[in-house]
Amino acid sequence: MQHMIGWVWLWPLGVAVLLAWPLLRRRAMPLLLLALLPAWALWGLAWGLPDLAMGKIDQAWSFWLLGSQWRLDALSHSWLGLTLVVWTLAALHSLVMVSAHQARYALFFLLSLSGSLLWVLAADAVSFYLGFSLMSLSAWGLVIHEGSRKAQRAGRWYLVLALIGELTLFVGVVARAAETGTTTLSEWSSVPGADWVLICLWLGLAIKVGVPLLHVWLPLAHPAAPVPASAVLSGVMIKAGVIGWWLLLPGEVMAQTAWPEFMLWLGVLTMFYGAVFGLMQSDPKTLLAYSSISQMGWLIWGLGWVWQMGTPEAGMLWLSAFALHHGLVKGGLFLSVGWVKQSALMAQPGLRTATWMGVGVLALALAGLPLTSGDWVKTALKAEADNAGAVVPSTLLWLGGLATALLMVRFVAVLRDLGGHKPTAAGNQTLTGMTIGVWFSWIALVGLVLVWPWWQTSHWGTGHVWSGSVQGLASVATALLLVWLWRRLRWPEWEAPPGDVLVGYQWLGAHAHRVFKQRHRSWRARKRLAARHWRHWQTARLLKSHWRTRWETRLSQWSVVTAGLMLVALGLVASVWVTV
Amino acid sequence: MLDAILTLLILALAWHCVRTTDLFEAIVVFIALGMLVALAWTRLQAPDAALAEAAIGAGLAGALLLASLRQMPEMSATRAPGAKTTGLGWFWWGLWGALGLALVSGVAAIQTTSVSLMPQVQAHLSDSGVTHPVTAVLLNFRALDTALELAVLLWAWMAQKQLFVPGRQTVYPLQGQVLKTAVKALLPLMVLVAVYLLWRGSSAPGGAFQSGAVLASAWLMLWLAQLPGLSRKQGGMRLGIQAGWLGGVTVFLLVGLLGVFQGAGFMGYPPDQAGAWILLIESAAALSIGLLLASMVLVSMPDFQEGTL
Amino acid sequence: MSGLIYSLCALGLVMIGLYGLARAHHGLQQLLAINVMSAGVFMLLLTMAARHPPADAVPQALVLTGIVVAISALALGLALLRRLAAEEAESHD
Amino acid sequence: MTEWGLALLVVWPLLWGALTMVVPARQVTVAGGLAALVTAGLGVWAVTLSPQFLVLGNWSTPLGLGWRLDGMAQSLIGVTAVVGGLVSVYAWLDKGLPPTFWGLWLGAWGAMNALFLTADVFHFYVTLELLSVASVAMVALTPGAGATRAAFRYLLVSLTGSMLFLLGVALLYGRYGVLDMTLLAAQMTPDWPSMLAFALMTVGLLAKTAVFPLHGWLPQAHAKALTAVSAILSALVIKAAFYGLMRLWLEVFGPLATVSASWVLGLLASAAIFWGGYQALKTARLKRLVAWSTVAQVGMLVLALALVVQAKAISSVPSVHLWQGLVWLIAVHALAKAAWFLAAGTVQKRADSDYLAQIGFALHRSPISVVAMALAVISLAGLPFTMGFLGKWWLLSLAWELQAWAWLLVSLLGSLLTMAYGWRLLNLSLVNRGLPQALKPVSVARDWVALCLALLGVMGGFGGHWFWEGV
Repeated sequence: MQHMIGWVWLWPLGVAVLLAWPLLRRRAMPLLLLALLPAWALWGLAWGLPDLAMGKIDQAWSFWLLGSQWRLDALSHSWLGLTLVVWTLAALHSLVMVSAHQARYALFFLLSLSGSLLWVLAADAVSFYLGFSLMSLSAWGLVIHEGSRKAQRAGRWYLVLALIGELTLFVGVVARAAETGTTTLSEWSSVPGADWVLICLWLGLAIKVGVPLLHVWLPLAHPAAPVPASAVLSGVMIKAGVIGWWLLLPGEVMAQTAWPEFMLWLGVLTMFYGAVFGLMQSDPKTLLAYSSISQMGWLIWGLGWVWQMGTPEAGMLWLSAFALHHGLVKGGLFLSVGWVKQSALMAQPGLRTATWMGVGVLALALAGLPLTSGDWVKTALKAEADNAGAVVPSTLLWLGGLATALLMVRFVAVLRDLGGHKPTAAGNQTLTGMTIGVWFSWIALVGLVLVWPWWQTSHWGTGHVWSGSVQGLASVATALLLVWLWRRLRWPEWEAPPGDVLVGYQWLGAHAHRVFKQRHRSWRARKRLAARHWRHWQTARLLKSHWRTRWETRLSQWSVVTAGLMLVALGLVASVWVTV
Repeated sequence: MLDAILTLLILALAWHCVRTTDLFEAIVVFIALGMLVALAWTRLQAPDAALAEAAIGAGLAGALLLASLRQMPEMSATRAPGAKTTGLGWFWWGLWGALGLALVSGVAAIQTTSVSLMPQVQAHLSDSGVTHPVTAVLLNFRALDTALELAVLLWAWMAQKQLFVPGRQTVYPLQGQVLKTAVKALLPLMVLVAVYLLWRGSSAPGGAFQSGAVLASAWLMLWLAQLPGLSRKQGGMRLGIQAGWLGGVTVFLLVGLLGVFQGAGFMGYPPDQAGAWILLIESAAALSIGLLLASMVLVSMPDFQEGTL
Repeated sequence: MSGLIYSLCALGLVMIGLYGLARAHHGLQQLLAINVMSAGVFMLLLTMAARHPPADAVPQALVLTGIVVAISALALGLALLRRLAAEEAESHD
Repeated sequence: MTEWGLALLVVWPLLWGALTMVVPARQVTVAGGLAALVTAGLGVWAVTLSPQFLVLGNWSTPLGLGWRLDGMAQSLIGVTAVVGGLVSVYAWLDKGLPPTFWGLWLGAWGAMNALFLTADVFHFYVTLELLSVASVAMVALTPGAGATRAAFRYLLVSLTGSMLFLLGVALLYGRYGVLDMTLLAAQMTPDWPSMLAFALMTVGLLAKTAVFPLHGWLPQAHAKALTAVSAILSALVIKAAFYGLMRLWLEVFGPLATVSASWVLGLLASAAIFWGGYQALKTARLKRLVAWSTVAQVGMLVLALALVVQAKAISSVPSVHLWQGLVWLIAVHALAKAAWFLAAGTVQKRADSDYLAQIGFALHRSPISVVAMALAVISLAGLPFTMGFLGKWWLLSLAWELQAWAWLLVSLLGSLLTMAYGWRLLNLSLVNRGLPQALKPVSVARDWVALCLALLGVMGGFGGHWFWEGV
């Protein structure tokens, strides 16, 4: 039975191979749903018959790489659920929202899905790294899918940062494996590590999480991708960083270090950073991306106190509840942008109203309105954190919640400006049955967002969950009040470019380039002068070409080649002679 | 004293050969250098190597060089377009001097060492099928070296055939009645010399290489004398030539495989049959070397036309 | 003594060959330089053989092999040069 | 039986290669192709044998030529068989290849097999020469003065390298009186003549491996050659010289290969990685890009060798998996580079242009080749799912154990550069594909061969335990 775990992520790869068949390449989108079947089967099995599937480790592929193993336990089951819901919705929405280059989209989608399922189930570091990088790098194909200039720029920044993260993470993983002598993750959690190893691991994952200053790819990539892909990027992928921190860093011995405190403050900072710059955006998807950064702040903060606790596993379940909440809501919100843009849908009064109601529910849930999942998880997290003796004042957390609420108000406003509020000329086109069906799946997600905390609380039997409702209500109310004041006072709107500090980076880069070019120019001028005055300057002729070619030409000259031969030979003799 | 003078002469010629700006002069000096080097090698008790160097390293190489030079008239000027006199800086000369000094001290250090494989060679000479140690090493103890060296020759020829450029000039007045007669008279004599060298190789300096070099000059003379006559119509001749090219390597390697069959190991012979097999291989090798070297020189002739070989 | 003289001569040839390779004006001369170098290497092998009588047959056999390899390479190099000359002449026409 | 097989491993390709000279031009492809496939089969078979030492002609070692089939030789023979076999299939499909190719290629293959087997330094020289002659001639198969000039330069460098190598052999013989590698290794003492021999032979092989600053011939020769030839040269021929370096540094000159000597290698390797990577990043032409990438990847191999030498010299580091790791990297590069060159050649043929600015549309229309290139790039960069990943893992953990931070950083930056120049091609195929243009018809089967090679490089991940038992 446990060998099924491996097939969950291998199956999408097999489906991707089917794309080699031209017939399937033309009808690629249904394959995306096909790819999810084994994963659903495993999830359902583990839900229905926990004894059969839970807590099992699949080592059928131990011959592969450095000995792969995958496991299913309470934590990975919960993450698997989130992953499945968001990816399935994305697959469904791809049916109606992605029409160009379907085969290519499907390929990257499947690869990325496979990676996403792999890191969820990974029980060894190499599998986690594999899944993580497969997901990240394949998602590049989703980011650039639209092919616009904007998408290309986003893709470039995405790839640059993803690769840097990848390599840093790789170094960290190799070093940690050498440190602990194993790649089995369960053994990593209790072994303290050298600081720089932990920093490498942390940094590699921090890029994915979108920690301020490393987040610049995020507000570019999430809006640039097609709507279903943005839902996945924001709903699932960025959380890989958090679970990576949990799995790869030694959580059980963190309490003695400064890491938890650092994470607590970083979390709060991230909450505000995301919210402040999010408020200065005018594109709904960019705004949602900033909101994701802000929400990641909660997870960072949460991980901080989880590390502080004596029994981190219990806290981790609360964190995954928060991740589930955010993943579902944010996925739904990104998809809602797509539906609001569907002018045909918006032409049908009933559907239009329902869509806006859905948007409202999702936005309020994220803002933490009482009786929604947002309120439940935030209150519970705060309560747990107080129990554990977290250092961050709860006022700050309340302000963080307020910022989210403000962001959501702004989101709805921006979304309304998008043109969805009134039917356009194109609105006469008829809706296909498929579109309606997919729309219903989105409505179902909204329903799920409303329902799951109730089910979860009854399941967990927690008593104090709704006690913070007043706080949630207060934050939403304050937000509305602030917005109303803002409007009354008619202050001009501020805008920040997507990626905020990215502008700074680019300026620095351009400046450095300019400085370099100036120096380069003066160097060339001097050489030219030298060439004029020195008869034997051999390569004056070559100065016209680029220095790259020039140096290669020089290196290829026989005098240089023979000099190289002799120099290396003498260098070797000398180096041996010195030691022997 | 003679050695010192010879050495100085060799070094002076070598220096001139790489210094001169006239390619023709460089080649002539190079041929003379080859001859002097061969002379020096006889002083080092290496008559086999000296013979081979004189015949192949100086003679045939010289013919090849001179023939090729004629095909690059526009490049034979003192300076090829694009190339320039590279001034080698003090850094280069420093490296050169240091490496030279290092080498001299290294070689001086082993001048008196007395390690050698000769006792081993002599101990096994009676099992090798020949009595001349050099031939024993070449054809028996290190037979695969020699087989692959024939392969190098064959593959170099294969490459040349593919690089072949049809001659542009047709002024090479070698054909003539006098020449033909002379060749006819000389040819049997040269073949005789070649056979003698081959035969002698089993017991004294000589063997496939030297014999092959003589055969090469014989072939060359024959072909040069009747170049126009030697064309496609002589199908049997062509087949023979082709078989001759391949013969050396194929016979050698097949006999080598036969060794496995006979229990003497790959590239080995049963001691009692070794002499006969070696003679067979040497004959095929001499024929091959002769034909290949002659062909190489022939295609480099300016008036060589495709289809003759 | 004569052994030392000839080994110095051999090294001299090698170094002159290296110099020629660096300085040559023309591919043909570079080929010559390499052949000068190889003559030097062969001569060194022969001086190794002649250190003690009787002369060692193994290095002598190696030199014979080397000579054939060297002329093969020379022939290939010349063929390349001829082809180069022909192709350049064609492009000039 | 074993001796037959090993003898045939060398004799079979050489005999068939020679025979292609007399086979009529129309049948050469069939004869040569079949002979190549049999050679590949023999090579794969040789991997399954047990390690052994064989002296040709039943003589004993100092006198006779030793052949040694050990793990290192077997792996290289196997890699050559697999890559060579698939490239032969590609060559079979390539109708534009002159028939002479087959004779030259079989000769090169036989030479490589002999080179991997031999345990004799002089015989190593002879096989190296045979290989060089065949390789140079293969470069010159391309019509045009550019290729001829590249081939001539390749020949000169190759000959110079051989001569320096032979000079070292002469010194070794003068010092020890033997030519057999195992006997030399047993007697090796770090004295002056041995040091010189070590330096000269190393430099000779470095020139043939195209390690910076002796790399100048490679981008020309590999970029100008016909596609199948480029793949053979880049994937296999370079490795033969590198194999020599491995034998010298890890075996023959054991006591001389000190940590400080490995720094010299490491410095050269770093320069190669950065210079090659930078050139690949900037060049405007497709095959030039792949060829420059070879310069960089060769640097990576040499860096790995330097690390292994350090690990051997510092006895506190467990010396397991050392040569296995190197061989693994060789296999990674051979598979990936062959796949990349074949895919690039197909695309180049389709677009009828080598300029990156003009091949976007052809790339777009060759999805299989693009996938092959992508897989090759991620394998070379050491990203997951590939053999390259395990190789990089091994390299980094070795560097970590040795605390060689500088080399660790260099290899990481090398990976980053690899991704960067590989990404140029992917970017072209997905984003900047340019205007539609008429494409030349090229058989899709050729794309598939490249993909097969790339996929093998991915599947290699399954063999991880072969050298990874201890970690």
